Amino acid sequence: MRVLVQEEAFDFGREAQAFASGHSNMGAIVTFTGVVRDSDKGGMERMVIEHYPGMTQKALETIAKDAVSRWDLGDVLVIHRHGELRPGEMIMMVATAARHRVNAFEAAEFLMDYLKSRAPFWKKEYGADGAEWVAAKDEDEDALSRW
Amino acid sequence: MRVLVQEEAFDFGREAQAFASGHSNMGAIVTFTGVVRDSDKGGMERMVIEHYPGMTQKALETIAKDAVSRWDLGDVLVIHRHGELRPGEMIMMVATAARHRVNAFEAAEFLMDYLKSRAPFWKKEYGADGAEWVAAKDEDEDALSRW
Amino acid sequence: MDVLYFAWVRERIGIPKETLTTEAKTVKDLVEELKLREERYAVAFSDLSALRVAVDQELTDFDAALDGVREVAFFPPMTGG
Amino acid sequence: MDVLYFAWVRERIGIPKETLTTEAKTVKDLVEELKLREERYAVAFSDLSALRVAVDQELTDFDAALDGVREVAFFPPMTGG
Repeated sequence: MRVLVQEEAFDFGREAQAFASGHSNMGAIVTFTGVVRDSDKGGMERMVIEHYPGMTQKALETIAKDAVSRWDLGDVLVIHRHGELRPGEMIMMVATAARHRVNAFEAAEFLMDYLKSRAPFWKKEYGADGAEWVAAKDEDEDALSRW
Repeated sequence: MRVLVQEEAFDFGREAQAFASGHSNMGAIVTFTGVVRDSDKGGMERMVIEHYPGMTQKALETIAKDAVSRWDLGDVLVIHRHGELRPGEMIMMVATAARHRVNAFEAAEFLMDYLKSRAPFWKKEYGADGAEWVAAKDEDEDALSRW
Repeated sequence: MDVLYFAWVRERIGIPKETLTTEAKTVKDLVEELKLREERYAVAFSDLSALRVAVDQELTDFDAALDGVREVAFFPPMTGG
Repeated sequence: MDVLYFAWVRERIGIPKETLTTEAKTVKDLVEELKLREERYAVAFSDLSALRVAVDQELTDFDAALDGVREVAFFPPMTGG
């Protein structure tokens, strides 16, 4: 299990390859990557992700441990950035390794659902019209009831 | 949409990075990678994947087009190998890009479920005890009823 | 018409492909014709529920018509991915 | 006790962190105390359903007890991922 909270960019290709290669007895590897895209109304120039330094690492580790206790997993990787990002940059990734694909998929979805609504990150979008905090979506909170 | 059927190994890290980087207006990228693991009873030395050359490419393209028509996707990638593989080698990968993560996840699971049971590949495992065709699992056929 | 065999169907029948002329109207008729030819066909086709068929490279079922068909393939359930 | 504010809660209150002494028994009591202090607190805490709270860096709810607590943090619903 590896959980990284960092300001720097990460190399998705290298992380994905290293994660997948490290588990030759796991048949199924799933990755999810979140990319900064333009805001729904357009015109976003950059995004700043604020976080709660004392809590972030622990919160992500708790979520990752939860996933490991619920599904038969060989490994979990979580990387989440904070600070300033531009459209097209990668915000975060999770990866799961399991013997069977259903476990790898479900655990990755669980990680994403919890990370969205339970890890202390807040996004603010900056554009020509000013700045705005991204509002949490009801559907993200509702997604937790699946698990 | 890109569908590749090939005997050679593919570079998962490079493919994943290129796929994710090519879609800066898609917020969510999901990849699934299948890795050759030892057989359930152990002792597998190699696997040979037979396929139906005239049909494979078309069958995979049909499955990929189905995914694109069912979910709001920015792109789909499917790579599947045939021929001889050793434990730890990657058999195949799919990748999906979407604005929203639920679409990216569901489409990737759909692709895997159909690819498992509807694309003309057959695995044979070779070990010290001889060779055996991998039997299709009822659960793989049942998985199709989800969609 | 070309008839193709894959995986253990190919192994049991002993050849990957053959070309034949048939009056069979459906895949099922063709299977019955083949089973009468030789023991190895009878063995390979003994349990149709364990087999799949593609006609002109599209998955179909054993009731499919053979009129105008150029290629029929028999194989076990797929195990890719 | 340290009290931390994040995102728009931080912006409305105007500071990221303050240290204070309180007799409040629960998070809710602390919120009521802060709301009485200054208008900016009253505005930030006007709708508790729009806020989340962590006590000693664990998510909890507004009924949580403050006995022995060293750090309380207020923030809007998270938007990571």
